[in-house]
This record gives sequence, structure tokens and C-alpha cells, in this order.
Amino acid sequence: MSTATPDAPSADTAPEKLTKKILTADHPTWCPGCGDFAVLAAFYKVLEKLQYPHEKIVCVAGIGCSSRFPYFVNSHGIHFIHGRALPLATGVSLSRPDVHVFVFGGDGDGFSIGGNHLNHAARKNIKLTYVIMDNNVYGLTKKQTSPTSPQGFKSKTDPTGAIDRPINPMKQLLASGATFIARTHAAQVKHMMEVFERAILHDGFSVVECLSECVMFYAGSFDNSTPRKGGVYDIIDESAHDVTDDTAAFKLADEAAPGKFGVFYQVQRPTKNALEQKWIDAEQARLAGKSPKDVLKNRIAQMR
Amino acid sequence: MSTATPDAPSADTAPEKLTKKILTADHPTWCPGCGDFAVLAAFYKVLEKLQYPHEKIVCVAGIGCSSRFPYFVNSHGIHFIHGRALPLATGVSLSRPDVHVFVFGGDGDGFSIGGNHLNHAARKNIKLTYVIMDNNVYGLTKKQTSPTSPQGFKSKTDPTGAIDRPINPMKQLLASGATFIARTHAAQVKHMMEVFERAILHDGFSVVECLSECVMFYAGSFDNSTPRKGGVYDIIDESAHDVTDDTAAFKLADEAAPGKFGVFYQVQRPTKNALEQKWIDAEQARLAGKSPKDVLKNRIAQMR
Amino acid sequence: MSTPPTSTPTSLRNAVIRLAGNSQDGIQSIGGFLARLAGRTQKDVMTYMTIPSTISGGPSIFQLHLGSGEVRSPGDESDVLVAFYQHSYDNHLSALRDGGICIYDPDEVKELKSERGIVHVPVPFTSATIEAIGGSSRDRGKNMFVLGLLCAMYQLDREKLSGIVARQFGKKSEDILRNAMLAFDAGYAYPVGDIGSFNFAEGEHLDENRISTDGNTLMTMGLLCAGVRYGSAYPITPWSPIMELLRTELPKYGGIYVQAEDELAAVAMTIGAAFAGHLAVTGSSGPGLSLKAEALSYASMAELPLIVINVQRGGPSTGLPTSVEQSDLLQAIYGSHGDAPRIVLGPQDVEDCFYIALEAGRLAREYSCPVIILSDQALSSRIEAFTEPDVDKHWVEPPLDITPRPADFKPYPLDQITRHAPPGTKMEGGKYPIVTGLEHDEWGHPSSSPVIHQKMTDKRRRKLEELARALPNPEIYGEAEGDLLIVGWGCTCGPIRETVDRLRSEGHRVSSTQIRHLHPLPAGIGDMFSRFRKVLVVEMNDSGVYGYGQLAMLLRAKLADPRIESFCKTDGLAFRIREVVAAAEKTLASA
Amino acid sequence: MSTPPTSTPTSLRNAVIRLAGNSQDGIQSIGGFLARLAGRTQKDVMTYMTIPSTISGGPSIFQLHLGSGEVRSPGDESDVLVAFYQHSYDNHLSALRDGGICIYDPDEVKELKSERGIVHVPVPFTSATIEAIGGSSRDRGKNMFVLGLLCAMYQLDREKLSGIVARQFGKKSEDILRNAMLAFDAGYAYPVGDIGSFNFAEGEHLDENRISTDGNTLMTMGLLCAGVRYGSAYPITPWSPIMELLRTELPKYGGIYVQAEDELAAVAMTIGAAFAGHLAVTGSSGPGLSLKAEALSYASMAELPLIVINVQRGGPSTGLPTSVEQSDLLQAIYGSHGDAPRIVLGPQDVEDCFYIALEAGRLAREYSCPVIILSDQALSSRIEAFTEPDVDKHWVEPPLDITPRPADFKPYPLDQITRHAPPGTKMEGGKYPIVTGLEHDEWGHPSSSPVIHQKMTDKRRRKLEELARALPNPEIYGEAEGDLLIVGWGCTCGPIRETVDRLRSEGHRVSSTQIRHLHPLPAGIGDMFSRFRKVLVVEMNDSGVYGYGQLAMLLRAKLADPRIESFCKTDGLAFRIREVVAAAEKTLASA
Ligand SMILES: Cc1ncc(C[n+]2csc(CCOP(=O)(O)OP(=O)(O)O)c2C)c(N)n1
Ligand SMILES: Cc1ncc(C[n+]2csc(CCOP(=O)(O)OP(=O)(O)O)c2C)c(N)n1
Ligand code: SF4
Ligand code: SF4
Ligand SMILES: [Mg+2]
Ligand SMILES: [Mg+2]
Repeated sequence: MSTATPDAPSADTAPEKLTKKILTADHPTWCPGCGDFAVLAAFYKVLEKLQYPHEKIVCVAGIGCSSRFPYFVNSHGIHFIHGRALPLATGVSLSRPDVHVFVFGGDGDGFSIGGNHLNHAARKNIKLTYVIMDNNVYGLTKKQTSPTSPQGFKSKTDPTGAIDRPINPMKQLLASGATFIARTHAAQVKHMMEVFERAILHDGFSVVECLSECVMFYAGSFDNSTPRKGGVYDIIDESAHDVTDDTAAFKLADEAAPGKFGVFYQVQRPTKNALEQKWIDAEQARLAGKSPKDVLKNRIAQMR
Repeated sequence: MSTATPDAPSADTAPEKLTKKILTADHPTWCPGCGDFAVLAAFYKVLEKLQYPHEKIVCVAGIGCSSRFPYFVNSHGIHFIHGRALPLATGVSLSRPDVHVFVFGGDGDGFSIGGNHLNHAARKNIKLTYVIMDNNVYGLTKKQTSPTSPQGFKSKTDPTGAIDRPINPMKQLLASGATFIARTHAAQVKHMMEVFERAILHDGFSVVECLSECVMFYAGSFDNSTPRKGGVYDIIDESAHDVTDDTAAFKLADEAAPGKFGVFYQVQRPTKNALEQKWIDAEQARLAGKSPKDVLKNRIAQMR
Repeated sequence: MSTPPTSTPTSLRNAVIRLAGNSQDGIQSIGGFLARLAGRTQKDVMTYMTIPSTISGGPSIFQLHLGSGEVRSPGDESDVLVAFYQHSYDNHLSALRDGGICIYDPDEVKELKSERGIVHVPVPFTSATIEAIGGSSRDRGKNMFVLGLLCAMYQLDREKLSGIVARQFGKKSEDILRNAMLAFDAGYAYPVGDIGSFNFAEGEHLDENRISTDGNTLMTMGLLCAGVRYGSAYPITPWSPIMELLRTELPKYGGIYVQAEDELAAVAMTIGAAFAGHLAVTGSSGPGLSLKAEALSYASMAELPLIVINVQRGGPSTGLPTSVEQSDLLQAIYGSHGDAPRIVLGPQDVEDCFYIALEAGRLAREYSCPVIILSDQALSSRIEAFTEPDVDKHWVEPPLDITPRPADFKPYPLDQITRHAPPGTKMEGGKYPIVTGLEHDEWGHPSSSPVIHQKMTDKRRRKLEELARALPNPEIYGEAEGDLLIVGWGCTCGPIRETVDRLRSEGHRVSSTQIRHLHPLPAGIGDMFSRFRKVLVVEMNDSGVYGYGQLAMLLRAKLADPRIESFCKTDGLAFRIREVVAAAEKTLASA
Repeated sequence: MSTPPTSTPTSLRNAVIRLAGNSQDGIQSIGGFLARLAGRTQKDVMTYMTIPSTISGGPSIFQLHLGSGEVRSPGDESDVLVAFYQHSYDNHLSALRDGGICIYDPDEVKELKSERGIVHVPVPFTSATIEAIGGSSRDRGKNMFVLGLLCAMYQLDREKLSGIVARQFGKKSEDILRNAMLAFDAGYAYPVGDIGSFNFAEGEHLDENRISTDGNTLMTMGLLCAGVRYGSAYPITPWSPIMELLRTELPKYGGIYVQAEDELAAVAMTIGAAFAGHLAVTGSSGPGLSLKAEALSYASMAELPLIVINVQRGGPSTGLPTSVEQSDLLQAIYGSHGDAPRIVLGPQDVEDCFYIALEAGRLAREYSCPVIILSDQALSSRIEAFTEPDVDKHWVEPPLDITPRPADFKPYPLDQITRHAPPGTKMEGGKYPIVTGLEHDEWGHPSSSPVIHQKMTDKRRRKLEELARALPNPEIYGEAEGDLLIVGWGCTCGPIRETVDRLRSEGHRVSSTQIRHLHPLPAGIGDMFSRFRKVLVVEMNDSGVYGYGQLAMLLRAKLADPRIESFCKTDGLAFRIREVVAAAEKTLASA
């Protein structure tokens, strides 16, 4: 219905080249050393590479430190409410096939208050890319247990150590029906960029869990996967792992922390965007060029 | 803190014998032929067998045809709001270790609006039993697509057939961290009773998906698993399936409809009920018998 | 094939028929057929029905008010009661007027009361239908038998009526249609004895282009005409039919309606579509509106245009899901945290559902603000006949505007109403806008400056002040001055106007007004009230701790005028004219 | 080790000190130490702070009002400004009174303005601290240096103050404590030159047993004393500290506080605990209250006792999460669908947080009804000193009652207030009760009977009517009659009372009252108002489309009294006394 077509460059001007400089907006309000800085830098770089028309980039987020992301990208953006970024992004993606939708948020935003939306956006295979900056803690509200905090983690809501078993993000995502599922690390810039690029180029619901240290409230959380701190960064060997096999991926997700990194799962399944368009096309073919106004008039005439 | 202790019979009277007659309350308002009748009958029978003290039985539900369940059981009961039965039941279970908490609901109540609560009650391993009467449709609101409706199902919200991929209830539950996960069928009374009993006796979060036909809005939905209608009722062979292996269970859940029935997964993991009690015990040991009132006075005195 | 009744018909201007049985009996469809017929034969009609809230069914009624003149309520009392069962008879005989006719099925109704001159007419629907169709179809054709019976009794246009029936059943199968017609004809031919027959007097000439339908259907047509192409919702009674119709219709217009996982997701998706530059709609009933409260506060803060429909039902909580009530007004205005300005509208009858949807679209866009439409269970399901809306005249093109914006573009200018630049819009200055729920400066950047917060709060409020000034006063029914002004909103319009007619005919100086713009109220409303000695606000909600209902509260607060009184009820039933008349008389009589 | 200052101290009754720096500088902790000291040394205190809403920090202030007599506001203007940076100096100099003292760090503040007789005193906190502690600890000890400086300047009890500091830092490590004391001593010994020193005059004798703390902490103590043992919540600023403290404290009492996955789950778990027979509490701030709306409607319908705390912050939407506002009042009362009666209370100062929690517990149980407490960001975090509450006197045992109920038990009797029989209760008649959100009969069984719905709506409303009659009028500050009554609620109590004092001292007949029972309002409030020529409602929310704030709306609607006027603001800052004085003078001057 919209007259906009995908990636059509503006008629009059030559498309401007997207650079980090152009993409940079406000200086991030994150704490010095916060892992989210690296995520932002990687995102700029991948966008530089992909060169989408500037005006077709949309950044969406809920609430949290990580969810401040859209303020730091000079693109169309919306900073929504806690936990509901995905349904908002669903509304954008389905009603605007011409734009590229990116969603950013934290572990609390995505897996606690927003957990159900994640399941349903995934099963519907909405076309968008979702990056979860997982710091295993609630940053913005100053150190409460998050759904990914490991048992024993001392927070303001678990003064003697976290009691509840955390979720397993990869298992949850695999069960949800997401069609691209990967895991990366803010301190592994090259890997992170590769994963982001694959996620963005995937035609469907792509989601990346990106470990991103909260230096303020959970310093050292990811040392065990940071080689320069003596950890091991264990990347999935895709020649040995069939990324289209969700059971194999589920098995991989069993590994104890820090677990594996890389693409756990990727399949092609029609997006809801495409399926709804198919229905629209069928209905419109049936109506054989009748104008919307005439469609309405006929419908009302049936009530005579 | 409550003075009630688990299953203590009332002091003065001999415990009355629980019978179907005693457990029967209002006549169900379900449509004649609705699968939910059989679920109710099976629940009565299992309770007859278990003989819990009458006053210690609590039935909880959200909203939907199936969620009317508590009205039809003569026990303490609460009919709550759509999708929030599990957190309500969590409040009961954690604050009243002396009662038995049963939760009933439909596929919409449990997997659509209530999906996130299911994930979190499961990972916390709250002590309760949850029966999902899955009819693959919204019954009470008269035939909209539910999160378990198969693609192609024609409903009022999908006049040309359901477009979105349904969830896979078993996979979702396996990822959630529930410690007892099973699947049964309202038309398989014996199996259903066995499964209910095992679920109830499990010490932790036990959940049963029970296929239960909506004769009004989705007649014939489960014929393919109803032997007397030519279907196959394929029960898991537990000598071949290790119920403590979630990956194996995930694999089992891959089977096309009607899939397998029986116990997919069962492990022992401490309940949140037990873990919180452990913390309480430790704190109280530290306080060495100080009365709550004195604890408060001391705390306030620190503000002098 | 069957003989028409022969006695000379009595001429009537109005008839109220109540059909009472179980929901399975197809009473709603008899009612629907008659209502549609009325729309086609220059009669006015208003219907009223009850639905049991459990699926398995239970007692149900359909009441139909047919008239040669304007019909404004489903009728206080019925002239004819058709009782299918003993319980129908027992529960509804009191709704029959003195001397009315009770047609009952002697196969089912065994105990009769003789009272108030009521004429009892036994008609064995059950056995006569079985006889007509054949043994197996018990229960199924009874409704068609009764339809035939009523067609004969009221001398209705048999040909048109069978046409309507044929169109409906023809969709199913020939067998079904044949059986339906057999039952209909049997009813038509059934000799009812000496109660005679009636026909309708020639009425005022009603407009040529009349249609008949219910409020939910017409609201949906209004949304389509207003340019709505996207949105999302979750099913709930009595909202669902709007979402079902949008889901079915929108693909024809290139749009998409999404069934979300819950109401929180639904409003978020709809806000997403609004942010994306569309006019989008979400909706629900009571509990679902509560779930949208947080996101609506966002829409107020971010100043996004959006239509939200709330089809009210009995509350609080799950309440009485299939009864009518008007108890969500204060929530609609004040139900979100913070000072969250939004616009609230209420349609006054089925026809108005179309125009209120258009108005909602216009205001949402003009004021870049969420607009809540408060419909209700009665409007949602009752059928009325009215002039066909002129689509050519009202048609609005969907709004998506992604033309480049100049370098000085700011999403939240302090001196103008907000106009967003949706995704896809090229920003000539190179600076892209951000939409936010934090307090923000003119560019959408978060600010905790005291000055900014004060100014932005003023900005958001000021647009409603502007709107209040721009709104004309609501129409007065009756004279513009007098002793009593009855004020209503929503579905109570009919009974209130009937009350005015009745009291004026008795010499009282009474007028009424139905408020369609509930928030903000038109600025001139105080002047309007000042020309009456008393003001009585009539609404279907609780009379409140302090003795007044929800609209009355708004008006009393705005005008601080103690002459504003309140009449409320919460029994889940539409107002009867006599209830309103009694309340008005009481107010007139008091000092 | 260091020499005390030698000049003769000037005697003071009050001092307002503003510390301005960044949130990382530990300004809050200096303030906290001084406030606590005040509580221990027979001084009254009130504090005020701002927190940046991003974690990485940013400009932050802590203002402290110390006095020998009662202190009722954090002070309009400060006597001393301690400026850490150039931006602190630039933004806060205007808050210093004419002739006030500005202590600044010349390492950071380079450009001074000479104006209004302000005395500038350079004190190199940064370099002096580095010198005292050693090179590496830059930034860390500055706050302790300033604390030492102020201790000397105001001749505060050095021994007690070091004791408080030692207790705090001793929890961490010896190293940290040593460094802190080094910096403190260096500040204490720093020669500030000719500004001299001050000491506090002997005040009225203040009660012996005084404590000092903030509102969130004291509210939690009140809940524990009221018998709360269970509940659930989700983190949000500024509510979180209450949930964190409950989570930490409750295990000592055998209770459990659950961090839920979201606010909808939190309120549901809390209702679960209430249904299970406990007194339970949930809480949140703005957005979270919106998310609880549906379940609160349930609690009203099911008539379950429940405490809900809403620590208000700037709205709408995410708004200004760390600023004060009072804009959730109408939502608290009317924010759920349907007519959903509940009780709403507001504490008037930090001390009152304790008593309001007790009152909430009492009312929730007595009226079997949800009770919402509206606190706010200012009360939540500001420190005040007051008489230690008498726990022995107020202690309430947790309520769980599972003694058998007699055969005639009904959960929803029409003629009495609902009393539930929680799970575990043996029902002697053999019939077990059901709690429900559908309209229901006396046994809790769903009913769509019009009569029942009307009667049950009446029942639910009637208990609030009873409560309104039972409530005494709020206390009047000043005379019971006069020209102007200033009405406030919540944290505005102090500035309003100061206003009254100031205007009375100028001969005006002004009094004030702070409403703690916001819904229902005490029945006698109209009488109380009638003894004043004018009523001015002062609150921190939007002045509204029609020109009045939220409490003003309630009062105008209830009393339909045009003499009720409104003064509002929404700049996220506590009222200054001069703002309220100006508004009151304007009202006094008008006709
Ligand atoms: C409805 C609602 N509930 C709670 C909050 C408070 N809140 C803001 S962000 C947040 C969680 C932050 O954690 P996460 O999503 O992991 O993001 P992070 O800050 O760690 O990046 C919470 C609880 C809110 N803004 N809205
Ligand atoms: C907040 C809210 N949204 C929507 C509804 C309407 N509603 C009631 S039950 C239901 C779904 C019923 O489906 P399911 O849970 O599968 O139960 P079933 O009736 O099929 O047993 C819906 C959407 C509601 N009562 N409350
Ligand atoms: S609090 Fe943690 S997550 Fe937030 S900005 Fe600071 S380091 Fe990053
Ligand atoms: S509508 Fe379906 S689920 Fe509901 S009672 Fe009838 S058969 Fe059962
Ligand atoms: Mg986080
Ligand atoms: Mg279902």
C-alpha cells in the first residue's frame, strides 16, 4: 500500500556515502569501559560496509543502559518502553517493507519483561535484526539480578547470591522458532562484526546475544571468555556443526559457561512479511484493480 | 512464618474421605462433548487416589473455557485474569508451603498472553502442577487463531487459514527449565490419569499439555491421535528414552503432528520454595531466636 | 403453497417483539433477518440482545423495535413475546405490556399465568417444525418457523424477507436452504387464531439510501474510510468483531492487521505502525485497555497519532463481559501514569460509529495524539437502520509522507504541534530524528532540565486546550433553554431523547444533549448549561462514593457547578425510558 | 593530628548547604553523613538531591538544611555552596543567597562572577586530597575532605561524625577507612581564612529518641511493622530500594520477597499471597503502576486486601525518572477499567511513611480492599530526622487465619464487608469458596443477573462510603478559619507550612492542611473548607486542560465549589517557599 519501494535511492540526490562520522550522534552516556561502546562501534562499521540508504535505517529499543543505543546512532530511531521494543519493531517491519529495522536491548529488557514478545516475534519470523547486549545484570537500575545472572551472583535483590536458575538464552531462542540465532562478545570485535553482518543479511528474524560487560555492576563477568584475561573464546566450527539442525544447536547450548560462540542456527523459512504480502496480492488480484474506495463502497452496499 | 504445616489433618475431626461426589461443585458450563469434561473427571479420580486433606487443595486459573475449571471443583479456588494464573499460583505456592497448588488453563492463556510467566515460573521451579488444556484454538472468544493452531487453520482472525507458525509446546517447555514435562490427551483417560498423578507427585514445577478437543470451534482437531477415529496414540517408551536428557526430549518433540505422548522430561532440581526456605533458615539461625519484633526494633535503632 | 392470513390487519406505527429462548435456537438470526428487512422496507429499527457469557450457551433474548417513524430505543416493554421454553416464559412475561400477546410453544411451556390481560397464543414451534422439515432436524428450523409466523402476523414483505434468508442460507448448502424455507412457509401459514394481524402505517418518508448493521461493523467501515491500514489487537468480547473484520478486509486495501500475543504487544505494534507514518488502530475491551495504559502514556509523551477503540462492557475486572456499561470513561482520560494528554470520543448510536471513527482519525493526525473511542457492548451488537454514509465525501487517503524534510526540522517544536518525520524520510540537514518517551528537547533528545519539562508539559497540554476551543458545543435536542438539560454520552442517546419527547409532551421544559467529545470537553459547554435551571447527567456506571457518575464528575470539576446532578445505574441493561423519565421528574421536582 | 579552627563561631539557627558536583564524587554520602549526624545531635534536618538518570553519571547536587528548630523544607536558597566544577559553579551560583559563601575548587573552577555580595573561598579539594592520601586516589577522597571542612566550619560534633564515617567505611576495608579519615582530617584542618565558623544555637528541646533516614527505608520499616511478610515486585527507580530492602529483610521474619519477571507478574504474585491469607505488598513507580492496572481491577472486584506502593516520578511515560512529581493521583484512583473501588493514601513527610504503611495495612484488612500508597521521588530519597517510632505500640502480627469456617460462610455477603477464607481453611459446611473477577453472587459464583450486579457494585462502593464517614478530617495547620486554606498532599507539606508561617507573620489569615486520605476523602472536608474564604490546592502536576491539578479536580468535583483554586507546576523540582507564597498572595488578592 505504501508507495515506498525497498532501497530506492532518493530521486534527486546521489546517495551519500555512509560513514561512521555520519552515523555518529550524541556521545554515549555509558560508563567509561562499558562493553556497549564496542557494540556501537561494530554496528557503525557493519553499516559502513552495507551502505544502506541513510534514511532507510531504523533503530528501535526498549529501556535499559543498552537500550539507549538509538540516541547514539544518527538514523531514524525510537526509544520505546521497557520490554516492548520487539512488538514495536514488528509494527514498523510489517508496515514498512522498505526500511531496515534494528532492535537493541539488554538481557532484562529482552528475557525478563520482554520474554514473551521474543517468542512470538521469533515464531512469526518477522524480518528484523535484534541484538541483545547481555551483561548478566540490570545496569540502568543499578544492580539487580537479571534473568541471565548466574546463580550465586550477589546483587541488590539477591544479597546472599542469586537463587533462581538463569535462563539459557540459546535454548530459549531455539525453542522460539527464530531463524537466525548467534552468540558473540563485545570484546571480540572481529567476530562480533562478522556475526552482525550475517544476522543483518539474513531474511527473517535474526537475533544475536552479545556478551557485553557492565564494568559498573558486574565487572569481570566475562573474563572466562576473554582471551586477554585468560579466558577461552570458543567459536563454533561450522564445518562440524549443521546450523540447520536445531537439536544439534540445543545440544551445543548445553555447554557450561562461557559456552560456545558463533552461529548456532540458521534456516530459511518464509517471513510473516512475505506471507502477509502473499495474502494481500491474492486479495488484490481477486479485486482486479478496483480502487480501495470502491472496495469500501461495495462492502457498505451489502448492508442495504 | 505461617503456623500451618504440610498436610496436618485438622486436629478435631477425622479426615473426611475425598470422593468425586465431595469434589464436585457446579455443573460445568462447557459445551456438550467438550474435551475438558474428561480432564475434570480424571482430576477428580487422581485426587480420590491421592487423598490430600480437602482444605489443602487449591485450584487456580486464568480466563478461557478451560480456565473455568476451578468453579467445577469443590475446593479452595481462584479464577484470576487472562494469562496470569501462574504468577498468582507462585504467590500461593511460595507463601503457603502447606497447600497443594493446581493450575489450569488453555493454550491461549498459557502460551500467548501468559507465555513469559510460564518461562519464569518454570526456571524458578516453583512447586505446583500446571495442566494446559490445548484445543489449538481460542474457545471462549469463539474461534480465533491460537498459538498452537496449525498453519492453514481457518479462524475468524485467519479467514484464509492461519499464517503464523505455531509454537512447539514441548520445545518451549524444555527450554524453559520446567522439571517435569509431559503430554497427554483428554480422550486417553487412563494415560491422562497416569500422567496427572506423576506430575502431581513431582517435587517441582510440573506441566502437562493435554490435548482437549473444542467440539464447537475445532471439531476433529485431534482425530489423528484418537485411535477410535483412526488416529495413532504413540506413547513414549521410557525404556528407550532417557527422561533426564533434555536434548533427547527436544529431538522427540520434533515429530510432526500428532507427535509423541507421555513424559518427555523429568529431573530433580531444588525448588525455589526450598531454596528460599534455606535462606530463611540461615537468617533465622543467625538471629538465634530473636522475635520478629526485636529484629525490627534493632533495625530501626541503627538509624539513631 | 401456503395461504396468507385472511383477517383485516390492524394498522400500527411501532411494534416491540421479544424473542426469548436459548442461544442455540438461532434467535439472533431471526432478529437479524427482521432488522435487515426493516432497513430495506423504509422502517426504522433498533435491536437489543443478551448473550450468555459461556460458550455452551444458555438463555438468550433478542428484542426488536420496528417502527414507521424514528426508533430510538429497543423498547421498554414488548408488544409480543415469543417464548421458546418455560424459563423463557417465566423470566420474560414481566417484560410484556398489559394486554400484550404471548406466543409460546406448548411442547415446552406448560405452566401459564393469567395476568394483566395478556393474550396467550399456543404455537407448537417444535412439533410443527419437525412436521414441516422431517423428523431429524429437531431444534434447527424452529427459528425459521417463528420468522414465518411473524412475517404473516405483521404483514411484512414476504418476498424481500425470503430473499434475505435465501442469500444467507444459500452460502451454506441447498439442503439447508430448502429446510429453512420449508420451516418458514410452515410458520407463515400457521393459523394463529383470533389475534389477527397488523401492518405498519405509512411513516415519514425515510431517506432512500438506508443500510442496517451493528456498531462494530460500521465502526470498522469508518476506520477504513479514515485511512486506517495497519494495527494490531488481541481478541476480547465485545471488541473482537472489529479486529476480525479488519483482519479480513485490510488485505483488500493493501494493509495488514496483526493478531498479537497480548494487548501490550498489540498497542506496541500499533505504535510501531504509527511511528512508521501510518494511521493505525488498536482496540480492546476493559481489561485490555488496562493493559495498554503504559504504552498509551508513551504515545502521549512521544506525541504519536493513534486510534484506540475500547468497546466497554460490565466491570470491574472480567465483570460482566457480555453486558453493557459505561464505566471506563475516567480510565480512558486518566488511566495512564503522569499527565498524559489524549483525546476521548464517544459515538452516540450505530450510525455515529462511522463518523466518530473519521473524527478520531482527523484529530489523531491534526493533534499528533492518541485518540480513544469509547464504544460499548450495546452499540457493538445492536442493529440499527440509517442513511448510508457517503464514502466519496468522507474518503481519506492513507497519510504516509516520506518527502524529504528541511534542515531546520525538529520533531518536537515548542511553538507548533508535533509533526513526525517517519522512517524513510530523508533529512536534508543530515540529522535524523528520534522519538522518545523520556522528557526531551525539541530534537527528541533526553533532557532533565526543569525548564524543558515545564515547557514540554505545557506544549502537550496546550494542544488539547486549542482543540477544546475549536470544538463546537454538542447539539441540543429540544430548546436551547429550559428547566432541565439531560446530558448523556454513548448508547444512551435514544432513551434520553424519548424521555425528552415524553416530558415535553407533558409540558415540561426539558432538553437533552449527547456529548461526543468527552475529552477535552468543548470550551463553551458551561454557557450551554447556564441556560437551564438544572442539569442531570445520565450514565451507566456507578454512582460513586460521592454520589455522581463519571461524566458527571468531569462536568462538576470543570464547572464547579452544584446544579449538576447525576443519575446512574449498573445493572448491565440498557436504560428504559421510564427509568430516565422518573429520574428527570425527580430532578425537576426538587428545589 | 590536626588543629581545630580558632576563630569565634557565629551562632546560627539554620544553615542550608548545597554541594554541587558530579554523581561520582560521593556528594550523596557527605550529605548522608551530615544528615545522620544531625539526627544524633538534636538537630533537625531535611535533604534534597538530584540524581542523573544515566548510570555513567553527570551533574548531581545534594542540599542539606540543618536547624536547631523544626526544619520543613530543604531550603529555598543556600547559605553555602560547595562547587566542585565549573559547571557546578555556573549552574548553582544563583541558588546561593545574597552574601552567601561559595567554596570552590580552584583546580576546577576557573571563572568566577562577582555578584550579590557573595564571598568566594577557594579550597583546592582535589590537590589537597591527593596530597593527604597520596597520588593514586584522585577523585575518591574529595568528598571526605569536604566533609572535614564543613565539620570544622559548623563546629559539628567531630567525634560522632568520625564514628558514623568509621561505621560506614569499616564495612569495606581498613585501607579505605584510613584514606577516608586522612582526607577528612585534612579538610578539618584546612585554613579557610576569614569566613569564620558557625555553631548552632540551642534549639527547642527535641525528642530524645530521634532517628534519621529516608522515606523508602522508613516505609519498609512500616510495612514490616504492619505485618507484611510476602510480596513481589520488579525493579524501577525510585521504587527499587523498598523492594531491595524487603528482599533483604524479610527472610529474618520468615517471609519471602520475590523479584518477578515484570510488574504484571509482580502484582499477580502479590494477589496470590493475599488470596493465600497474608498481608502482601507490591510496588513500583509510574510505568509499573500502569502495568498493574488490570490486576488491580481484579483485586477490587475480588475484594482482596493488598498494599500497592507507587513512588511517583516525573511523567508521562519514562519521563523524568529521577525527578519529583505528583502526577499519578487520578490514575491511582481511576486507572483501572470499570468501577474499581480502592483506597489511596499519601504520606506527608518521611516520618509519615511509617504511619501511612501501618494505616494501609489496617485499611486493606478492615475493608478487604487494595490500598495504594502514593509516595514520591522526593520523599523516597530525602533524609529527615524525627522521633523514633514506637514499634511495641504499633506492632501488628501477620494475619493468616485458617481456623475452620462455619457452614453458613459466604465469601461475598451482601450485608457485610467481605472476609475471605484462605486456602487451608476447613469449611465446616463442606462447600469451598471461590474467589473471582467475574461478577458473582455471595458464594463467589459467576452471575450475570442485573440485580446481583447492581447490588454487588453497591456493596463494593458502600465500604468506601463507610470509610469516608469514619475518617477524621485532616489536621489543620494554623487556625480553623480564615481567608485562605492551602491544601496539599504528599511531600509538599514542608514548603506549605513554611508559607503559612510566613504569611501569618505578615498578618494574613492563612492556614493549611495536608490530605493523607486521598480516596475516599474524609466526609467532613466540605465543612472544613467552608470556614475559609478561599481554598488553594498546591500540587506538583500539570495545571490541566481546564486549569486545575489532580487533587483540585477531585475536590472541585466532590464539592462543586468554585472557590477552590489550583496552583501547579511540573519542573521536577520541589516547591520553593517563595513560589507557594507568591501563589497564595495572588489568591488572597483576587476577589
Ligand atoms: C515498566 C518498567 N519497569 C521497570 C523499569 C525500570 N528499568 C529500566 S531498565 C531496567 C532493566 C535494565 O536491565 P537490562 O535490560 O539488562 O539493560 P542494561 O541496563 O543492563 O543494559 C529496568 C528494570 C522501567 N523503565 N519500566
Ligand atoms: C486481558 C484479556 N484479554 C483478552 C481476554 C479475552 N479472552 C478470554 S479467554 C481468551 C482466550 C481463550 O483461549 P484459551 O486460553 O486457549 O482457552 P479456551 O477457551 O480455548 O479453553 C481470550 C482472548 C480477556 N479476558 N482478558
Ligand atoms: S551501568 Fe553497566 S551497562 Fe550501564 S553504562 Fe555503566 S557499565 Fe554499561
Ligand atoms: S467452545 Fe470449545 S473449548 Fe469452549 S466449552 Fe465449547 S467445546 Fe469446550
Ligand atoms: Mg543487562
Ligand atoms: Mg484454547
